[in-house]
Amino acid sequence: MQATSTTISPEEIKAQKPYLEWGLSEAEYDYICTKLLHRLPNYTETGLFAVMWSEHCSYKTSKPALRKFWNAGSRVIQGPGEGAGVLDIGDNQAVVFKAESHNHPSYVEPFQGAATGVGGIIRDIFSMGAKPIASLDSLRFGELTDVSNQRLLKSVVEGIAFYGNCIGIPTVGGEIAFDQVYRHNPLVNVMNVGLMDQSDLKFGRAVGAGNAIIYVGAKTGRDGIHGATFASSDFSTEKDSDRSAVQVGDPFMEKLLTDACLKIIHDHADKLLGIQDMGAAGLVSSSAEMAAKAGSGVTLDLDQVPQRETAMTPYEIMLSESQERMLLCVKKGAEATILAIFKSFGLDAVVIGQVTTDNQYQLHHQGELVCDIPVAALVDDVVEVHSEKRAPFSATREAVVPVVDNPGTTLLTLLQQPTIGSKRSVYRQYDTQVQANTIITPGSDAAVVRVPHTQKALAMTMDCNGRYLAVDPYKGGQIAVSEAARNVVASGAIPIGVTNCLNFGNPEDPEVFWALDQAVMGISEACRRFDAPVISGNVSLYNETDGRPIYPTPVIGMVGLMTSVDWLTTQTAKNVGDIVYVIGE
Amino acid sequence: MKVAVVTFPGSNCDQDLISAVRDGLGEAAVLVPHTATSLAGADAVFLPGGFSYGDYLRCGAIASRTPIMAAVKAFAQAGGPVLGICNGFQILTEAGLLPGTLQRNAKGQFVCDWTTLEVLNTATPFTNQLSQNTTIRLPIAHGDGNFYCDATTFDQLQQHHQIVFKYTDNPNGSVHNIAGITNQAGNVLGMMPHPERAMDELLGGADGRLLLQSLQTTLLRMV
Amino acid sequence: MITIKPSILDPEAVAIKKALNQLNVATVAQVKRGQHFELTLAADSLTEAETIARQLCDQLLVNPTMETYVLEVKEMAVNS
Amino acid sequence: MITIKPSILDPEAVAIKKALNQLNVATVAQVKRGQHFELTLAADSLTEAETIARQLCDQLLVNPTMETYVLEVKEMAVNS
Ligand SMILES: Nc1ncnc2c1ncn2[C@@H]1O[C@H](COP(=O)(O)OP(=O)(O)O)[C@@H](O)[C@H]1O
Repeated sequence: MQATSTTISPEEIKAQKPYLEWGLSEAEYDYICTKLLHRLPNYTETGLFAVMWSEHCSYKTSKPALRKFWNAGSRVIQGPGEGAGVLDIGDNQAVVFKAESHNHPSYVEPFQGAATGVGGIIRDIFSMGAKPIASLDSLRFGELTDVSNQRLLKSVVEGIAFYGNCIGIPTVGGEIAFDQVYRHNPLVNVMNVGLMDQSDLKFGRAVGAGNAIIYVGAKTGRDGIHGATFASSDFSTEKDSDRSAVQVGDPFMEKLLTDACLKIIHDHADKLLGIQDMGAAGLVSSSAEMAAKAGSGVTLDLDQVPQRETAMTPYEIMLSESQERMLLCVKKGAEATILAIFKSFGLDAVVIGQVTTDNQYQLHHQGELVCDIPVAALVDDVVEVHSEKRAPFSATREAVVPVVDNPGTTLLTLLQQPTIGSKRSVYRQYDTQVQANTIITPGSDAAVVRVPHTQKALAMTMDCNGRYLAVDPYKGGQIAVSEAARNVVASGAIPIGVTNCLNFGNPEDPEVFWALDQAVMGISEACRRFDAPVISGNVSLYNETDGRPIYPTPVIGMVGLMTSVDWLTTQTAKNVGDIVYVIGE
Repeated sequence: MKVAVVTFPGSNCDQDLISAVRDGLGEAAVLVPHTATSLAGADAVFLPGGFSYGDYLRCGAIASRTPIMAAVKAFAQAGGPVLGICNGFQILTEAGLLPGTLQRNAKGQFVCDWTTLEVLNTATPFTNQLSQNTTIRLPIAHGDGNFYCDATTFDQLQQHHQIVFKYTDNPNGSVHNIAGITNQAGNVLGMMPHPERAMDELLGGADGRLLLQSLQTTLLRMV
Repeated sequence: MITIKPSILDPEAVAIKKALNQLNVATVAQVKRGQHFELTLAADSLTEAETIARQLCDQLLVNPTMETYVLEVKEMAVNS
Repeated sequence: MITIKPSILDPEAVAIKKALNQLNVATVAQVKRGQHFELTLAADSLTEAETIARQLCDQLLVNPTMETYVLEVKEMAVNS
């Protein structure tokens, strides 16, 4: 048998409670034993529960708030719940987009953290069947007067540039703001937009007993084990020794993966039944979710999983967050065809299991059954947390009226603020034009990417001003959506949909949870007014250090549709003598 | 005319080049993989930009040792027009088809921008529709575009009119502002800027068309 | 001499190994990469030089979350 | 161990030197960089191993127009 830690018996787990350290509460553990399994889970099973029931995977705390998002609308083909949301843009085409946060990894290792954030969101987009056509990044750091913040900015931007440039997806827009509240909790949110024919749409589902589960991409190492649970706890409680190996991004591998998966989706749609990326909580979350969504069971042989390191335990194999890996459900009998295509791209793919009918999640390792639990227990039976909400006193502060004696000096001081100043030094490092469709590059309002062989174009932007939310999260949420909509409209497009990254502090703090709930309602209300449904998003909680949370920062990513490129408008002044109008109040 | 666009694992401007030739010029373009050993009867060969093999080891190094490169060398030796753009330029220097090398940008950062180029040689298959000593505007996007060669090589380049494009604003530290060079025979051109991204005013400029139209003219003359 | 920690993936080494094996010269079982820096600087003693070099490594040259390093200090002839 | 020929300016080394000097720890007069590769492969003798390694360097690892290299061959314990 393996290392002593895995031989710890179910009874010892019950007595020693190692699950507390993994983020599973005593109440949750008891519920799993008595209500779900009717027995004590073994070491591997307990580990899987801990990660699948973490906030990052289960949204157990934020779900009650997230349900308030408006996601109807006539264009919606797929709302929240899949890899990314999908909207109809006419001509049987669809736009697919989602934003994702990589805050914590980018603080620990800024270059690789930011790079792997870009990699992860790209996999979400092509797993739906879409070709990724553009990325955006929304960044928050402490003030640039601190050398440490300068270094963070430099490395994060280099990481985003490294990954996006290499893989050949233009980084066309984004935003950056600086404020000391983000000093120990920088925000690195990235968004990706994809374009597809509606007939190529794919879902993350493991359907049909006997069909094969195929693993493709990088080998599994001990990288980022418990990344998902870290993302669900605040920074100060983390010990250095808790850190597992840093995840390293390989955009070269991901380019091959993207091309190979899209080829299979186009040419062998009938053989590919489901596809999903291995993101947070790696193999366990992708396989369990694929089975849960299809109402199936799944059985995996962990000895078949390609491993980079020796003597990995089932627990480590399942929780590894090694990058550039995908999980596919392939029709029985078609395995050889699919494996051969991956091979022609120089990728290693293997059959690691099958879909079953009994709704059980079964893992085999070195001849032993190391996990046998209902799929639903891992994915659907998570106990929701109903946090308390309380409006803070500070929400009713009096307005500050600035006194300006010398408007000229004040203007210059304002323009010197890094938050307001030009971001050219950042976006000059991003390849903004690869794919040769970017018709508005960074430096204007929203970026615009044309849809090849049509008159259409897509406008895209990311916006949020956390300071407004700190004062009033409901109105601040509305303002974030409105700012995004103004950017889209000013480029000549009509808003059609929204994604978001909800960056907040610890939701167990009633004031934080109140702000989250208010922000969601404000965003939702604004989205309804603009007829721009929320079709995807991501939550990043516990962004606080020593009890001090960041501003509520729900970053909005918005996409707009331009039915003809003739509508295109840019921000620059055009001709001498043109008249300037001010519209609005 | 039929253009072969060679694609290596990690190339990412191959499709852009195909579109430029097909949609921009109305000519035929085929994608030839790095594993092929023949260029399928092409009239011209393009090596695209991107990050072949992730730019691992040295930019263009691994790609320059793939099977298709033997065919590209034979094609070049027979006088066929070969154009390497960005990573394609790096592959041509690694393959020994062009002198010099492309090092890390002097400032150490990737640069993506528009740049203005001085045209020094209009006698190549790719520049005959340009006028001598005029300027054109093309986009650049690279981290390793800093052209380097020793003084002897530079003298030779000058002597044989091999310097085709110079930057007016040197964005990467290249020696003598060099942005694009040919081999001695003049049929192999390597350049860092991307003509395929400048095929349409909607993309910010259309000077890239002039290079492809030059090739069209060259090939018409050859038949 | 700076090397990547053994537990951390080095995608470049993986790609180079594959490329070497495609040359058909021989089968390379493993490729490890390292970076080597040679710094020339003035110091009063070898010990001081080492302290300085260690500071430079820790502050800039080496990324402690992913890399480890070994240091070697040598005296050079001085022509003043 | 692969190094850039002394006659060739290495822009990365220049940039690193600048950054090191900005740390204000000490003045670094010169920075040289090198890449180190460690290849594991099977061969019948040390001489054969060296021949193979030299071929791999010449065919791929080293760019002879700008780089030079030194090779060191060692025998490893074999468990067969
Ligand atoms: N991190 C970034 N990545 C890419 N582009 C950026 C980034 N930050 C800002 N930009 C670009 O700079 C321009 C100005 O951005 P911003 O200062 O946020 O303007 P505004 O407030 O008018 O939206 C926009 O085109 C934006 O896309």
